[in-house]
Amino acid sequence: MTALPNLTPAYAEIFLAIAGMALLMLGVFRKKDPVRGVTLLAVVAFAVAAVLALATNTSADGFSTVTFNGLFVVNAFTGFSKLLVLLGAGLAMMLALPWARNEGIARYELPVIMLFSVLGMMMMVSANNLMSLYVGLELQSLALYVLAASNRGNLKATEAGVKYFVLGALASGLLLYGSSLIYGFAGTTSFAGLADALTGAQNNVGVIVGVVFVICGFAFKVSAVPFHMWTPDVYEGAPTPVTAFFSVAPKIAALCLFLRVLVGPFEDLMIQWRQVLTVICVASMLWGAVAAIAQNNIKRMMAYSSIGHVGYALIGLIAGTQDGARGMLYYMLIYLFMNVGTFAVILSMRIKGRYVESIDDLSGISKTNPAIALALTVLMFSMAGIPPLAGFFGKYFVFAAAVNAGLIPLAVIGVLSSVIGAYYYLRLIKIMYFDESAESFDRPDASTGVVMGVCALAVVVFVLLPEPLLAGADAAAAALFQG
Amino acid sequence: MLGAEFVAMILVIVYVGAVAVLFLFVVMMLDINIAVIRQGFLKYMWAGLLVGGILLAELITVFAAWKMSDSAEMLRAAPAPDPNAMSNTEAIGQILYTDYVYLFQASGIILLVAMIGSIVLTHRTRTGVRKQVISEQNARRPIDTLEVVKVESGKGLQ
Amino acid sequence: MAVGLSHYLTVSAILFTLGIFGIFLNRKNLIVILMSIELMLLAVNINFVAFSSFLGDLVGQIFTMIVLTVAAAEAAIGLAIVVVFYRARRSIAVEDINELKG
Amino acid sequence: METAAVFLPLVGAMIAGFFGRQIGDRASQIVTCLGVGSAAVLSIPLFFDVAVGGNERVITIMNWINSGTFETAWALRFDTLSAVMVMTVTCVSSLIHVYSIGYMSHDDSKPRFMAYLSLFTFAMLMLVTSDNLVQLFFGWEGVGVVSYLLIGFWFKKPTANAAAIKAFVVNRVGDFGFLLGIFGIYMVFDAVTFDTVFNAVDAHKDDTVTFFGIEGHALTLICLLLFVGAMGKSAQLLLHTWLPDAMEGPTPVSALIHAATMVTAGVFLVARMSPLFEYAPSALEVVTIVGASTAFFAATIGCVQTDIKRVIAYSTCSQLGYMFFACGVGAYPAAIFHLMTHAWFKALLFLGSGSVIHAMSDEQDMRKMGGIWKHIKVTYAMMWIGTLALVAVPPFAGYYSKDMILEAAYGAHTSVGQYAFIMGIGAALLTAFYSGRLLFMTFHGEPRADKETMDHVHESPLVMTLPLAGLAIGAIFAGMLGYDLFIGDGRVEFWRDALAVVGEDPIEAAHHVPTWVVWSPMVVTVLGLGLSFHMYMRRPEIPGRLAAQFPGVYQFLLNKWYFDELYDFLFVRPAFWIGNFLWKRGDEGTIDRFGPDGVSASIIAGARRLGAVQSGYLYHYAFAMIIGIALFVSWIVVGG
Repeated sequence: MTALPNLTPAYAEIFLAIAGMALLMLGVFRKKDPVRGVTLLAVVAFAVAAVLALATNTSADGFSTVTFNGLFVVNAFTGFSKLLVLLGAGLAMMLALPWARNEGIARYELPVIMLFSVLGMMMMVSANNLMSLYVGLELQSLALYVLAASNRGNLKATEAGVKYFVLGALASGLLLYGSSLIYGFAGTTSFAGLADALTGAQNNVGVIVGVVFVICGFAFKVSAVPFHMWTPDVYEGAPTPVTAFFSVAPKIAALCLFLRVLVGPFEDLMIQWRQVLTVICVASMLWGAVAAIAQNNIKRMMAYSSIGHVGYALIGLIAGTQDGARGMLYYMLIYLFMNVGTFAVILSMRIKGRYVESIDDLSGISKTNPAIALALTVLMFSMAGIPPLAGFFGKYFVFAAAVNAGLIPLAVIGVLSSVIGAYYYLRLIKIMYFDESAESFDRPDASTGVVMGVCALAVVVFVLLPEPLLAGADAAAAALFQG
Repeated sequence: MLGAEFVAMILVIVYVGAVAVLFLFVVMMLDINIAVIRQGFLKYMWAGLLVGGILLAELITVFAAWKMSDSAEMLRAAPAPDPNAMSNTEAIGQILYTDYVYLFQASGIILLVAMIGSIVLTHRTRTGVRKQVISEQNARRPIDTLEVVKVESGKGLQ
Repeated sequence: MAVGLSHYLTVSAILFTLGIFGIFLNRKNLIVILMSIELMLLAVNINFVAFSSFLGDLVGQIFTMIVLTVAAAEAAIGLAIVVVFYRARRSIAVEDINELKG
Repeated sequence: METAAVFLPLVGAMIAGFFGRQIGDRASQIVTCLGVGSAAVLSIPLFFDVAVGGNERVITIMNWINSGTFETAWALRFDTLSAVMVMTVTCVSSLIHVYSIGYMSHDDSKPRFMAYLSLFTFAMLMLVTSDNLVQLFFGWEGVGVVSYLLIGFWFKKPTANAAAIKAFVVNRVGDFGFLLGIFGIYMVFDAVTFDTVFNAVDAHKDDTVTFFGIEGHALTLICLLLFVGAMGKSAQLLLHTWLPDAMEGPTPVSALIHAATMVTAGVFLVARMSPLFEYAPSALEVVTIVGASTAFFAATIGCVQTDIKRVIAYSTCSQLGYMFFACGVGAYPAAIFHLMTHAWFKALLFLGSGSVIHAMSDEQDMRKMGGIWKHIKVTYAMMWIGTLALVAVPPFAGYYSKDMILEAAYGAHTSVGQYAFIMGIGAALLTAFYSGRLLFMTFHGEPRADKETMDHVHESPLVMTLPLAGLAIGAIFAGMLGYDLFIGDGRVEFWRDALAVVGEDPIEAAHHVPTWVVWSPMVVTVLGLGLSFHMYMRRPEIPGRLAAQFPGVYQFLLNKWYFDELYDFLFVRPAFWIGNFLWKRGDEGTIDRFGPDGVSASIIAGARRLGAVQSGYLYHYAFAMIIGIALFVSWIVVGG
């Protein structure tokens, strides 16, 4: 008779799983308009899970707690990552509240699926074994495929679903193949064991090929060049609240996991993965900056923008130092607010009840909707990395980490591409303020307005109190490097 | 040969029993004209074959001299027991529900999500379908549906 | 000739590459792509079982079963998405999936 | 008091910006003027206390980022350099605020304009008082953003739009260098606070860095990067194209941003970082060469412009060049002195030209002006004062500072110093020429405007002329009063540690140059003014009348004109030609094509091409992924 595993570290995940099933039941048995209620309760569930995740990560001593036969780990790093994921998911879910209006996607199952995908992300972040990593990744991916296609009557949405599914399956195939090679080399799938086995594996081409496959699988999940091709199409096709969700939660989770895997079990192969990642990172920054310029659909533009941002975040990862890890976490936190805020603006682009997505629709809204224009201005300036807004700090810390790690060319290319990138962010501002005003937008929903305001404000006031947030990221990075 | 009989059986059962049937179902439902499928296949094929071929060649080169880590032996998490003492199925059963219960449960959730997802995507509520609502049936009382009318002879109902 | 680890790995590599070919060389039918994905996962399973056997470790087989489960779930979701796409587009030719671009 | 001097403009900007609609136009104007005005009043005792009294201080407002080795605080640093800057900025800015009330009286969005102006002033103050590089970068970007908003203030004009974006993008190119420079400093010194960095300079003076495989001297690299930032903001050669275009903004904006304050930020940066630059002699040589070339180059272009504001804009470019080469030869005090005097007279010139434009019903083309001096005598007088200060006629402000710069360049006794001196003298000649041309074309001669416009020519209201008078006082006396403190005998006591000079003091050397060097700027100035007088006052009217009455004398005059023609051929034509060439070919043809505009155009083209890769076909996407992985695997297998 085996004793029950220690469940305490996994309380947040267990709670979320049970909450998901309970909400499903609630949706089934509640007759009148369950969508809004289920969505709101899902936000509450995220909040509770965040509290649980923070309470159970035993960050005080900085050591990790492992349970489920070594499959699952919590520490300050996983706690911080989960907080980011839950924050992003919660804000995106708030944006999804009014989606009942957009008929065709008003279904209570969708918040539940979103909730399960968040569960998958949390499992991913806490994975301590290639198997639990795979399981978490697949749970989140499968849920995301469904979400992408959730506006099922719409050709674009279903096409987005098909593309995301096929390419995602290909990517997880690559990842899995890589995992099998690594397992075949090391004889184990646990991260601790891998760290042991990979010491002195620099000359074994087989296992390095496996690692490259795994990296490519991850690069797909974070949508880095050249594994990014799905991103613009899926962002455009998927319903906007779902796109908002896509652009933050899965990306943050995948980046955090990426970081954990590379500086944890694969640390000894740093020379090898650095080469590969540098190419990916540079390509992402430049591609994201340049390709966004030609876009006219704002969701597509945001897709390229997010590709670029991933490139910047990867700089922190490539640095491979505690500074770099902190910079990356920090970048993700800021990116989260900027992105969700921008999507709140996109969701407010509604003319006579119809959602519009063209950048030209923003013409002259500084006259007709000054509040929205102001919020978007702040967000865009921040995305362009102009101080004193938050976006500047994100870039600053990753670039500084790169320079400190001796990766000066990377920082140079980063700054250069952020100069290019500034062009299209500013184009939006120019269109809003300097072009003739077109039709004005409808009044945004209360929840959308709140999210927009909170995010824009966060981006602005960030400059005043970076300390506590930085301390959190610092502790997380420290935990990561303590093992 | 590899001594993994349980996995072998499961693979056959799952692929024949579930996946193949699923595919058949969909192929039937979608009513696809197989004849046109083979057209226009050759465009870009050479470039594709070249890249794929290079990848394959590299993989095979790497595999030809596969070396395991020196510590692999020591790092095994669940060494396989002697086949004479315990069958493969039994050995897997012993660890799947204990050491790896987390993965087992997680797979359960994945299947749940897959189920909900498929239903959300493909289920259509049809209009005009009569459903049996038991609570409504139970709640029916004679007074709601029956009216006893005294019909005087020769007058008929109005 | 004794069947060694390399042989299993080669077979699996061939299957894996075939799966990849199926995804990007196929122009006509989405279902073929789904089957290719299954093929890739199958190749991975062969890898795992082979390694598991040669290492004398059961974890590989556990992994195989997890992959199997996930593959079934993935097939279900994939087919569901193909169905909704078919309903919207009235076609499942891969060449017809080009509404979103640029 | 120090905090108030910096933050009052912000308060004014916020009130006018957020509540402008509620409190109305008049109240917003009063609030912002009060905010900046009281800051100006506070800045004067502050200047005496800090600079003259020697009470340097750093006021920490709050701890800001404190993580790892990275420590910064929000702090205001008051030493002589920043005290000078604060005083100049707030005084000029407050006068411009008042002027704007009159100038913008016909505009619809006055609160917005006033709020921008005040916000800009705040950002500039933040820049000059910052205690560390990050905070400085904040102010730096802050002025960039506000200038973007202000240039595009009349957003209905497409040219204003284009100019705003051009200004911003070109500035971003400069910022790119600046940011890298900050990273470099952080890498070498592990700190971004000025004191820490400056104290550690000695220890790091021989550090090297490897950059793209080339090993170089760390401080030189850092200084060059910082200078790229300074070039962008101060519109130096190659990155200057935005400045003339920026004249699309309202005139007070041109005066405040593109003459008195923002564009001087680059000079300020070089002066502020002088302890670093002093250890990077080759970077200083670059600064000198770029500055001197810009001074001459912009002056030649100034000779052929017809838009009154563009003439002054190129003149600004040219004067900034002077400041830079002064820095380059180590004469930082002279550079800052010129910066200060220049702020007064250039703002005066801009506002004066604004008054002219106002009087001429928004006409900016000098060819359509002329003969209006009788109608707007006050403006005319003000323009004369500004011009005399600009062309360095004693005792006006420019004389003291510009001559010192030229002498310092000569006194440096280096080949780049000689180059700078020659360029500077040439530029002084041209400056006198185009300044005279501007005055004569605008105010004298036959009226070339249509009758309706001429009938409307009127002197500006008091609210506009009073600030002009204020600036004129500065333009007359700033040089005289400041001479001793800034570059005279009191300079060591005055600057103390704010500016660093290693080795021989170039100012000292400048005091001992030969007499002909001292006199040569004076000579070329008179020459230039005389030439312009001859060409624009005498030539247009005299020939026609005399030719009709006395045909014999006509020949004689014609002969005299031979002389003129020779002049024309020797000086004016080449100058025109060079000017035209540089303007048309150099400026628009080459720099715009291969510089910022060309880059942005090719990036847009590239963006389209990348869009084509995104074909929409699933198999292309999958293929891209496979190519990616095949590439990486090949790299590992073959290379590893």
